[in-house]
Amino acid sequence: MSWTLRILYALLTLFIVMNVGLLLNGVTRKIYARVNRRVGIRFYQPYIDLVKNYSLTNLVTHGVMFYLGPIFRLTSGVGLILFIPLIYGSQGFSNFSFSGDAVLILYFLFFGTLGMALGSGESGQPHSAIGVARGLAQVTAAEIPLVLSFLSVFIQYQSLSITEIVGAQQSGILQWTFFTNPLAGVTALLAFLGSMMRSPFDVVLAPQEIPIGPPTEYHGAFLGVLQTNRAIFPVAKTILYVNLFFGGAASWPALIPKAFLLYMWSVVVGTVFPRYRVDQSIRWFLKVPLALGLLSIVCIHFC
Amino acid sequence: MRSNDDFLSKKIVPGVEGDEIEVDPIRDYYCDAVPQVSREYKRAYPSIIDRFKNWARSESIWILAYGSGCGAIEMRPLMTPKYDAYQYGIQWRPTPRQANLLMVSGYLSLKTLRIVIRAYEQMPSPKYVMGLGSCTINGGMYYDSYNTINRLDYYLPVDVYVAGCMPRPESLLDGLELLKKLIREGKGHGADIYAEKFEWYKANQKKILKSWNMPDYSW
Amino acid sequence: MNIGSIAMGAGFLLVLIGLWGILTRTHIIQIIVSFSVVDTGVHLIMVAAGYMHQRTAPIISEGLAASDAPSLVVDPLPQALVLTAIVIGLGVTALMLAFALRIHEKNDTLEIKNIERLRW
Amino acid sequence: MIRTFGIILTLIGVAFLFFSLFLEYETPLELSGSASYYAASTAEDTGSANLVSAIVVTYRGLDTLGEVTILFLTSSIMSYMLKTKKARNQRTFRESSELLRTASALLVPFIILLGVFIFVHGHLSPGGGFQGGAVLASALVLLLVADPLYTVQSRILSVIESSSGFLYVLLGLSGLLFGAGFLDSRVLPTGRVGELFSAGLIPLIYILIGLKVGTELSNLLSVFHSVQGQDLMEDEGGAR
Amino acid sequence: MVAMFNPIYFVVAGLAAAFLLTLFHNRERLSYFIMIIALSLMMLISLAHLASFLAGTGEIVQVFTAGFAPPFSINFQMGPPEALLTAIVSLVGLLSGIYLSEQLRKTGAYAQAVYIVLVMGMNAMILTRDLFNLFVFLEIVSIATVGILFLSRSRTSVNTGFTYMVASGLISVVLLIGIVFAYMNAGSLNIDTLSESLVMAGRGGSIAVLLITLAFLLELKPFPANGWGIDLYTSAPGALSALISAGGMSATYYALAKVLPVGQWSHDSLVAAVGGITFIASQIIALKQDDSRRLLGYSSIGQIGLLLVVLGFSEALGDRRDFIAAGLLITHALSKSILFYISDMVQDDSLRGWAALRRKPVLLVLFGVAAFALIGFPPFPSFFAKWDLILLLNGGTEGYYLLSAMVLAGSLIEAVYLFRWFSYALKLPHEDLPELASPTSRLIAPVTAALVLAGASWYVSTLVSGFSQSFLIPVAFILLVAVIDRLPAWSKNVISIAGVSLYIADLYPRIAGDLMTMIFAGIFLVGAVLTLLSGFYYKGRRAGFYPMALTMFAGLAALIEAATILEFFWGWELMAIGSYFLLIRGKKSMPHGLSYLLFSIGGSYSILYGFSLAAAGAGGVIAMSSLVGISVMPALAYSLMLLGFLTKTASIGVHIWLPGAHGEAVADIHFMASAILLKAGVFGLITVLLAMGSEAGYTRWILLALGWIGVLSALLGNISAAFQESAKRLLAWSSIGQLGYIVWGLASMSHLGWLIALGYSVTHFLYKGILFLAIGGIALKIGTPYMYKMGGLIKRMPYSFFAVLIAIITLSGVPPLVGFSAKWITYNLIISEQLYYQGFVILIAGIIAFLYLFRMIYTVFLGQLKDNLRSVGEISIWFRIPMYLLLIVILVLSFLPNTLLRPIGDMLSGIFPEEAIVWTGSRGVTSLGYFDGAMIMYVIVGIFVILTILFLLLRKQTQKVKQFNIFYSGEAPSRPELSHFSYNFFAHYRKAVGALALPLVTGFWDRVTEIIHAVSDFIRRIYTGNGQTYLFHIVLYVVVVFLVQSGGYR
Repeated sequence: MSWTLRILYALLTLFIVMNVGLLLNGVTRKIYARVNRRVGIRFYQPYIDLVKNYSLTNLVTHGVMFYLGPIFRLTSGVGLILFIPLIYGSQGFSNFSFSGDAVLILYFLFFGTLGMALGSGESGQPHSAIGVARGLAQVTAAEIPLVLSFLSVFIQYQSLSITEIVGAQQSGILQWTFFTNPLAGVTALLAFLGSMMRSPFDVVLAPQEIPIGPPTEYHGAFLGVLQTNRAIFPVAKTILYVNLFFGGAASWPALIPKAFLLYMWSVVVGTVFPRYRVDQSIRWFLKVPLALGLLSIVCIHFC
Repeated sequence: MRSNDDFLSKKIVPGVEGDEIEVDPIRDYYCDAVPQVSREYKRAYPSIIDRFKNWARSESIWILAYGSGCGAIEMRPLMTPKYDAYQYGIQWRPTPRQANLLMVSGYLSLKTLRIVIRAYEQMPSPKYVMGLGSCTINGGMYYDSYNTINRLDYYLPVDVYVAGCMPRPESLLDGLELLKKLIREGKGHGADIYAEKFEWYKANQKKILKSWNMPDYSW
Repeated sequence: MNIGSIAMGAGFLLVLIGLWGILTRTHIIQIIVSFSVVDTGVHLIMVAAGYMHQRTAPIISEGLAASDAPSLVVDPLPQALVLTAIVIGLGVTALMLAFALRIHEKNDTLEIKNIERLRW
Repeated sequence: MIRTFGIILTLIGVAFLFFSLFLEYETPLELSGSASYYAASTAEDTGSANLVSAIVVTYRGLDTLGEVTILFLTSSIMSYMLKTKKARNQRTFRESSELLRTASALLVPFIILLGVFIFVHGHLSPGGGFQGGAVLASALVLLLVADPLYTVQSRILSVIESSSGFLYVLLGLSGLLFGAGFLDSRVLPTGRVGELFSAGLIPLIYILIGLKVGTELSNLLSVFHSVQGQDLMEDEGGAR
Repeated sequence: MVAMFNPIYFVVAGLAAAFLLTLFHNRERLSYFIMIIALSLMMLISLAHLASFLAGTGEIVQVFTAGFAPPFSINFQMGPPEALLTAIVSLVGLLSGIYLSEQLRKTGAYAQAVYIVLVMGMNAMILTRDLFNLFVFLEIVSIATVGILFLSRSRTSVNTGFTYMVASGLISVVLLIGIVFAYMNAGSLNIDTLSESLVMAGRGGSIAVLLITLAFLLELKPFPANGWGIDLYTSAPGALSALISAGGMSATYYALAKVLPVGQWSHDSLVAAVGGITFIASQIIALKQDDSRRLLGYSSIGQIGLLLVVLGFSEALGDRRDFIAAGLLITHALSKSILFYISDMVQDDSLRGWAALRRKPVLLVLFGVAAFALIGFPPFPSFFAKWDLILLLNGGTEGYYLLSAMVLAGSLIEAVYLFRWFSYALKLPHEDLPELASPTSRLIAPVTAALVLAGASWYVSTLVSGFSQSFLIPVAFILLVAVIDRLPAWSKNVISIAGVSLYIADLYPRIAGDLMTMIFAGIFLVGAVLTLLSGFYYKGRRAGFYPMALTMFAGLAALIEAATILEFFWGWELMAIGSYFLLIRGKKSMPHGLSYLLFSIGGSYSILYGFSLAAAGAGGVIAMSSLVGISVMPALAYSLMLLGFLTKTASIGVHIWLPGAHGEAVADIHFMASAILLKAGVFGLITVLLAMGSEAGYTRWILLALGWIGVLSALLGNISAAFQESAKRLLAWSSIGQLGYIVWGLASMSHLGWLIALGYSVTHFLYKGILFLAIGGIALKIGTPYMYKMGGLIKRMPYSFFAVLIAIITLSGVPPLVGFSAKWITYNLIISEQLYYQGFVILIAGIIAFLYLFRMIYTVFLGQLKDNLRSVGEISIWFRIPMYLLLIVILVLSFLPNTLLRPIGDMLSGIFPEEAIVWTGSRGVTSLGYFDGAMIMYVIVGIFVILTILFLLLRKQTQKVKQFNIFYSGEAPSRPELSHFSYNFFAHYRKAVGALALPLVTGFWDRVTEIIHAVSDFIRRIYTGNGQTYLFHIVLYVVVVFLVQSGGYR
């Protein structure tokens, strides 16, 4: 594949994923509203908010690192989606996944977090520092089920490359990892909750308490960049989980519904459960998900 | 309790390398720039893009959840299923940085005026102000009180006033509808007016707020 | 049981008595006295070691020709050793007495218990 | 109470040790080892009639030198340890009885003569330098007992003492240079056994030893005598 | 020529001088002069003989007194041991004579005479071959000792004198009875004839021999019965104690050595047992001493105990026994006399009083030399002696494993109290201590003793096989730098850098082929140059820094070049000395420096024990190859060696010294200690693991344990790092974490595992270097390492911020930079080697690293800039140059990870044949997955650049604001300190996971020290201070030993 073609494919992927992301955000907030028996926002409201944020005329910047913070975040989102092979079989839509396997994706998640943390750190806003401290503390615990479940998948397929793992699950639904390695699947779902910053574990961006945590000082175009990332990043993670546990997809129409349903899992749980404090969430991760994860590895290891 | 001025007075602080550092809080802690008028305001005739932007700005108004005075309670029903302002693209944001609309919902004492001015100045432009209730229009029942202000737009450029000694949610929605129409037509230039007549506004504010211990424009 | 073993037994006995004196008496002078008793005991043992039955002193004279001395003379070596031991005993006892004087001058007491000493 | 019980137990142990030693002891029937050599060949080796003196002075001469050094050590330590204050206050003593004073004046010369005889005939008759020296010292004791205020000229005593010691070492050295080894008494002719001028250096050495021992013991006694009733020289400084 | 120096002249000169002295006792000046002449004559004789023996020409001289053959007369023998011992005795005698000059002159000619006779007596004791003559000279020595003891004229000296007299009287009684009965059985008094005659084997004879041996043992003050001996050391004047411990003890020790053959060595086990008990007990008691003299007393009695053990095991040690005994004896004699001389100069007797030494640096250096010599650090003779002792004890047909362990434990305890005392001298306040009484006349003695010790060390090192002289060149260079310590810091810095780079240039061709040593040589030596480079920052003299830094680097260089395990151990100990003196420089670093030294000594002793087992297995061969396939107790040997090296990599369990030691160290020392020193431990681990291999059965368990140690240190290290308030301690804890990672890599014993370990060692050096230099520089500039006192420094130090940012990204393993390659290989390793559970914990530990990384960079650089930091400039250029060098290397490696990983992979394939990673350009492929460093970098940087450009185009009017223009819910922030969130940053995390960071290990080690102190307190109770009790102890000791020996096996 020549480089120009590859870049075009990348732009196309980004366009699709961004739209899917914004729509998903809209639908999610619609679902939250419906649960409160409210009419809720128009499903295309995120588009409007995005345009409005980009259209604001003046910006206040606290320094170079503050300025580059959101860009780090967006690079991480965009990079993540480009490193994950989206469509099994199509060379184009697996974008730059040839440059690194699942480990690259696992560690690239932190690129954005670090960048964002440094950016909000330079703003001098104490609340953002508190938010970041909570976020980091919680992410170390949320990593436990994620690492365990991913590890047991890699062990099961004896491979780190996502395309290979997806390839092994193509022959029918029963071949999905979720069914061949159920324990890992369940742990992965719990881990998915932890990583999606939805309500049981969204103490980092706790509105009103520490005015939305790290992004307190961000506004206008900065906020726009963050929202674009907020569209791409969750979808990328969902696609990752879909690829690893739910057999990936041979085409976009197969991929998007799977991604949508998995995304809804965190939304539905989010609407029902109240927010955990940081140490409660850490302790929660150290109980059930840890046990399940270890069980899954033991099970893969021995049986 | 030390008065606020004490924090802003110049002070000599022993530096780490044994040198003396002269710290002037106003100059060192705060940025003393004056707001500028935006390019759009200068343009005679709004271009296609401007019109689209104004449409987007009208359809997604983020309110600074700052309840000053008894009108705040009127805003809460807008979040409930009965009135549900979300469907009009309206949302409440905890920080002025991410807010476009400042709802002054009632009387403003001198202390809260200072906070409202800071909040307004920390909002990115274009930003709009909506005054609720008669207190913001002409002082309402506190018109002769020693520590409240009578007319809001002496101090801040107000776009929409909603009359009523505390207007009901419906009238709030109506006021918001009016605001959206103004924005769509490109008349939402409160921030630029504030920048244009900055001295006038500042004079008014300083006249009423005797101890003015903060930078002229707190970014 | 000839005189040699009696002397040796007496020597050992004297040493035991001396030791008993050293270990139980608290007064320094008594300790010095019992030490000299021990010394005498040892000297007695040394002499007894050299004793041989029905033999005479190792002095060659008219009555004892140089040639048949080996068969008539008592073992001369222990007697030489005891001579040195006695002188050493004298020296040590004299020094102890000097120290006793100094101790009395410094501690005003000769009881070994309450001499102010270095502890552990 | 436990202390004494402990001591008794220990002493029983020591007794057991001595007893097990005692069991092994049986008086030998004839001389063995070096004793037989001494008995057989001392006469013609050193020419000394008294075998013990021969052993003491020549065969095991170094031991004797060691002994003399010990006595020298004791007297020199005593001299700087019990140095008394210069001012001698007069002590009042009861006058000793007439009988004692006159008898001592009479006897002292004879005692000294006996002492000298003993260490001069060291190689012939029993006794020797040490025994003679002791007799000399007993003469001094008699004097001190008889007349407590008698002050001994310690200056002369120490000169004799050190010079005789030094001479003794020189004789030993001469043995090394001229004889077969250090302290070898055959530098002078061994002569006939029983003669006064026989047995090489032995008589000379014995005389020196006798003088040294005599002066040292008297020096010792005079120091003890002079200490009575005096307060000892307080040291000016010195370590803790 | 030798005939002219006839040994008999010892006696002649001594006595002639003594008698002459008393003649002119009124002219002090003349008498003192004669005394000095006599002493120097004695020394001349012994030196002449010693020189002839050392030159190899001399033969044993027999001197017959009284012109008759030995059995019938007394004879002197001057062989090599006698020559050495008389030389020591006369040397110390002369030095003490000079030292006591003003006391002797004041007391008069008699005291001088007694002093000469004392020294003559000791020499004669060594020379004489006749039992009774030995007894006479023993008596002369004890009487003369009491005489000189009286010189200090204090009350305790008088009381001690009396007990000493009675005690030596009792001992002479025992000896006399022994001699008499020996004579009765064998008929002769000469030692040589007695040794041949077998008749001694009879019941009476054996008891006689037992009594003689027992008498000499009692004279050497064995443990239960040495109350009288301890008081002697405490109350005697320092110079006399020096003479007693150096001269008297050696003379009696040699006497015992002469007497033992008399009973056909039947009592050697008794001597060994008594020696062992005395050694251990006196070391333990010495722990609780706070009076310096008494401590020195216990220590010298302990050393003699060790010598007795050597004597007791003569046949096990064979011909090396003399070398070991000589090495230990010389070191003990000289260093003890140095300490005793100094103890007389320090007026305040308590251990803390010795802090006054800092007023006269010469004395402090001497104190250090003596302390390190006693413990047996290189270059001193005791190092080689202890090495041979342990090797031979473990090496023989049936190894005395327990005994050698006991010897090492004893010397470890000795190290505890000696270095605790030394660190008091180094660190405690000395303003209110009394003045030092150190006129130049008193300085001559310790200085000459130290010079002789140095000479002896050089000579002994030439005797040792398996130790090439090339290792002494760096030591010589260090001495040169020490001599020019007066110069300003920058000149010494230039010289040191030149020296090190010269060494690198010389070393390079020799190790060009072997990549493993090249990596570590690079870390050690190139790292050395970098850290020295940052040393240009310091003004002034920086006394003592450069010699000690060079010692450390010399030690590290020796590790690399070691051909035999002896040279390896030499380098290891040299490095321990150097690093101790560097770490102790921090202001509050005394307790931590001390715990560092004790842990490293404990570690090096367990390594020594392991090496000895290895040498035993290889039949005495001490080449590095002997470590491979140890046949004697391999499991124990390998685990001990690994434990030793783990103390240096500060793995969990033995890590408690690191946070304190590194936390308090100065900036560039911190970098030196952490980035370079810890790698020495890694190098050691690699050498051992290479030798051990992983085939044998026991290795599985060792490697499992090693793996879990590594994993736990990673986890606990990272968690505790998150809770630290001081930036330096945070970095110290993070080093523990990183080292845990490396140890785990090594423990997997696989191609990938070692690839991680080596890759990590290099990258750890790089980014930790940047972090230490940056944080160190800031701490130096701001004056405090505490993070809550910093904040907002990005505005003042943008360059350091950028370097630290890159370092943090590398450390955390986030993709674009080189750290990610290590994380990627970790995943491959976990899956391919099935180390699932360890792997899981390591991965989580890697994630937890984010916590402390963000905390450090946020609280130091971001957040609110405090007032007092407003005028702070960038950190010194000398810190930034090495920092940016390291930065460039990191960036290059990030672009092309294969430049680092491929060569290491090829080299490792030699060791672990399985071909793990196939490299094509910057793309590595394993059986499980793939990653392309360059491609990742291009993609990420590409996206980042495109987005930044897009964002800049869209940009509107941006207004740059200052620190208080933040949304503060409408209020104005009052002071920067109040709005900088940094103290107790992870409070919530501590609530959830704090249990893991509890100091359990520190508690464990405190318990251990408490137990030892309690035992010490219990044992020392037997010295009740009552003279009579001590006499009772002696008699009881005689009885007990008799019952044991006779009941035992006859």
